[in-house]
Amino acid sequence: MPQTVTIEIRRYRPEEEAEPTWQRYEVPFWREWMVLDALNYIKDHVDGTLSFRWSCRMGVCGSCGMMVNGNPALTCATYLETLVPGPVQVEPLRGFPVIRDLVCDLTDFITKLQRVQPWIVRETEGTPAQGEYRQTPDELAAYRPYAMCINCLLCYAACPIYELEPGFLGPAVIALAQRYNLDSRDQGREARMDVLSEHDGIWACTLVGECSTVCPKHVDPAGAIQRYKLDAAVAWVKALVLPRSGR
Amino acid sequence: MNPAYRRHHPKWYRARMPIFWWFRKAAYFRFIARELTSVFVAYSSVLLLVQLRAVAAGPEALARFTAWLHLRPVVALHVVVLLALLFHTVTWLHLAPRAIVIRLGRRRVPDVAVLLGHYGAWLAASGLVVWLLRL
Amino acid sequence: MTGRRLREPGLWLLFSAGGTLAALFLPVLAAVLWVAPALGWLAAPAHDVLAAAARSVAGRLFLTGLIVLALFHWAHRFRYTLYDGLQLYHLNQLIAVLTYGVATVLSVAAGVVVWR
Amino acid sequence: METHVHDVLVIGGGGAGLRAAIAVAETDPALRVAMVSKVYPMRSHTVSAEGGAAAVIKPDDSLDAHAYDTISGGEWLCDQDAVELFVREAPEEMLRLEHWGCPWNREPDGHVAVRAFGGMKIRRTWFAADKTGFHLLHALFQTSLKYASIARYDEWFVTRLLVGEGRCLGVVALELASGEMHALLAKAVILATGGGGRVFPFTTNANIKTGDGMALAYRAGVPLKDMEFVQYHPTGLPFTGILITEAARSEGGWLLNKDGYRYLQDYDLGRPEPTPVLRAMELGPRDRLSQAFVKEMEKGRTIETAHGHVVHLDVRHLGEPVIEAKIPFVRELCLTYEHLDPVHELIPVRPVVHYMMGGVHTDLTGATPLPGLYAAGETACVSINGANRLGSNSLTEILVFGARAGRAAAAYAARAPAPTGPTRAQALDEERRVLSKVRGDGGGGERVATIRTAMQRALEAGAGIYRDEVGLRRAAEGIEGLKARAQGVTLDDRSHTFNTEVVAFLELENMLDVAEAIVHAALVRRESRGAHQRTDFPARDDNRFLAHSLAYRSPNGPPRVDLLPVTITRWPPGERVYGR
Repeated sequence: MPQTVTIEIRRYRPEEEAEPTWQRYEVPFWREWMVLDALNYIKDHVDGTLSFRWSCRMGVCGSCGMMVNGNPALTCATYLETLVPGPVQVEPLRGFPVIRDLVCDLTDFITKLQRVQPWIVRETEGTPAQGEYRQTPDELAAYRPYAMCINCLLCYAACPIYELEPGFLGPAVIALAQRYNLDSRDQGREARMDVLSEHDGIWACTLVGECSTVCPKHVDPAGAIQRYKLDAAVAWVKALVLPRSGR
Repeated sequence: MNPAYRRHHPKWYRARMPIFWWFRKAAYFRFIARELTSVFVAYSSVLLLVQLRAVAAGPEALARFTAWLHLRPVVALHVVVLLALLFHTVTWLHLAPRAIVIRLGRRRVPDVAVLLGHYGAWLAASGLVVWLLRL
Repeated sequence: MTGRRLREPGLWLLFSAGGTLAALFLPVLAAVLWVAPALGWLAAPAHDVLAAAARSVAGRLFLTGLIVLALFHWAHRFRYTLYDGLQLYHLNQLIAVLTYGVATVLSVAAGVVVWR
Repeated sequence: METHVHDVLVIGGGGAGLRAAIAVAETDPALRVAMVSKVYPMRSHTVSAEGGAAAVIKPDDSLDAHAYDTISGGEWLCDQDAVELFVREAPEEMLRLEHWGCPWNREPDGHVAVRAFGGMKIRRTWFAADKTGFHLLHALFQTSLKYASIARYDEWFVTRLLVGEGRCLGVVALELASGEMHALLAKAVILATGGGGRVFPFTTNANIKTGDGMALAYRAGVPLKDMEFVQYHPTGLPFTGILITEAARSEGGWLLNKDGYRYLQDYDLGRPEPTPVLRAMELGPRDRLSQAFVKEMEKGRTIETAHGHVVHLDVRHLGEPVIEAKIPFVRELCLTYEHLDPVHELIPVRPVVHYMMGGVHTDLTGATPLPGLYAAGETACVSINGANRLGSNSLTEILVFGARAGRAAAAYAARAPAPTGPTRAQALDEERRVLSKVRGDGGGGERVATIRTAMQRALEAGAGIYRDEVGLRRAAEGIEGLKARAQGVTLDDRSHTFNTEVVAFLELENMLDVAEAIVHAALVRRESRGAHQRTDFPARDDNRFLAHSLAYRSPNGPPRVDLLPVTITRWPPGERVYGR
């Protein structure tokens, strides 16, 4: 086992430089360390100017997603040990504008998330006095996998289509829309269809499938999109055959 | 100093996607290869059409077509076509469980079962063709 | 957007149906019609067998479906490959007209050949 | 410097902040409410809560039973009027969250399921597998997106409260992306910034939990209440401090010492039974379990590892189906962070700083003594948690008191006059202070991390699970010295764009204030109660200390600590009995 490991970080300092550059750091190597521990070591002891986001360091807050050796990963859950002898390359998530160093701009995701109405839509809202909306364990299981999304955006960084077509809603947003579509308590499927069935919704996806491969929570956004395409196509045929029924 | 930078209005950086982005990662290359199998699918359709025309024109025309099939470069091409078609089939069948959710009563049929079902269908289709053509 | 919403699901259905038929039938057809006989592994199917199969109503329906849908499968996939793979966004309309156009023309040809 | 005007500001985007913002929006859609958070709301630490949220819903349960468990669990330091109100409003809040889409686990008939939890005599903990906080936060955040009146300032770090005319008039905040300081004016401000577990070296708490709201209030003259009560969770993973939820024990997990012996039976927590017994053994309260660990270590019956002493949590006998259905995240965390599978292996665990019972002093509506300033959630101390919080009460607390603070702030904002007064001068003053730090003026070459580490060591040494006068004095002196040294910090980072180093420095200042309040409140409380154990005063002393401590900041020197009697309604102080 090596004593130290080289970390190469894609730096971008907008006040000083127009293009990102690479910077090398030498850090101690410990078996217990995640990539994030190495970044924190640099920040605390070597170079306080390095900027990156992190918080829970237990793989659930979704802050610390970065490109590690070219692959999107949660740095708090990626062992340095798996990457030695290195050098280990760390870059900001692909596909997003870079604000500074490893920090990228997430505004686009938040805006798109709001567009698909990621909340329970009801014709009439229940009151607490009426008790809970009943939902069987099977009905829960139907949408629960899609509810596991932590918004870490690794799927966006893995998706070449998002990088090519920044208008694309993207994997996580569509998976979250499906999360509500498939929730037995929700009645907002129709309302979400307008946004989802645009070209920049599901149809831009060509099923590269990398979003599902990199998802740390096994959400399978690619599957969500495929399922929605099938549903939308079936609805389209129905509307063609029975033009008067519903929409 | 970055000339494009203005205080309080930082210049954010957007990397440009290279034209040959699909060389960046094995998975992206596999994706493009999968998409390009469609060219071989189209070629097969056209070739099938040509063969049907030969069949309709009579045994001599079909014999000429078959002779062409035996040319070395043509054989090589068709081996490649066959491999591409197989690649198409395998990738296509593996994508199927992603889109199709089958429920039996209250339980969701596991993806493996859906996948095996598709392989079964492939086997049956192939058997059917072989049987119909009396081979 | 309404136009897009009307087109996309239909094109996707053609693409999917074509992809499925191609996946199930094309490898075996390519093997027994073109590759195996040329390599001497199998005898080529006899003319009368092929002619009978191609002339039956079921055979004609199947062949039309397979060829037409496989062509639209190609058109759709190839369109997106050019569009995303080579980043030809400015040629979006042209690519769509060319790919689906070629598929349509060849489909008409297929109809003529199969049903003549 | 830009000024933004709103009616209500919510500082913090976690569970309490989101619930408060929604409450404001629902109370009066005309009110301009804005949420200011140093991270995107879905990154907030609520996301890490695992086990569940308590509320009476089942027919075998009663509000009084929930109240009694809470009050005895808090060793009679809870304000009983607050607890009564809390248990009464809890079910309604939980049902509302259900209507907002939280994916609660269900019974086969479609009703929500409940599980047992530590210190609770009846099963009443609602749960979404063992990611309850995650689901709760995302359900709240996504629901908040539907209210058009909620504006958000994501990744803005509040550095100061604006105070004038005897009331709170807004805040000053640093916009991280641009490095620009802004004044945000409002009639009412709600602090919902969570706790400050990061003042300790070994904690389940996320990096962002630096006691910001507590420090903001403290510096504005608002007292911090019961700060000496710091909860150690008995089961954290060694090295990382990652939480292994109490649900692992409520589903039947055992705590074993190095001999494989269920040692809790030696600490007046009942007899070991093969299946979990409520309010006994592994389902005892967190303070007692963490203290038992220390005693067990002193007897030499724990396991020594490279990362300190541990005991074992054994869930193997539950079997894979139960583990996958009820505590899948425990398995995921063990596999990722310990390279072990709890289905077949023992989980090494040790006590870890988890929660602060204390916080900004508020009344039942979330109002602080400073008019216009409200607080809710872990930042606040209402108080319902007393000397020891019961697991699964905190998620419910953020809903109940987040909503109450939101409604009260909305009502106050509706009648309060628009903010006027000395805000501009204060804001400019604060802008100068922060930006001069970025410029590197007057630094003495100290590094943030050096002082932070020293502070964490001082607190762990002096104010850990067991404390005494000597250790606390030493910690107090240490913190005082570090506060002086912190002024000598020089930043490496002189840029405006997303300067995380200046944020780390400002957080360090906040943590030092919180640490000071913890140590001085602990010095004043010369008794042992709940999570505050003084080896020099091992007994509870209801005559002198059936009272809250209130720490007031002094500009120079240690804080003044006053005592405020506890509100007792129906449950006179008694013995805490577990397992018998």
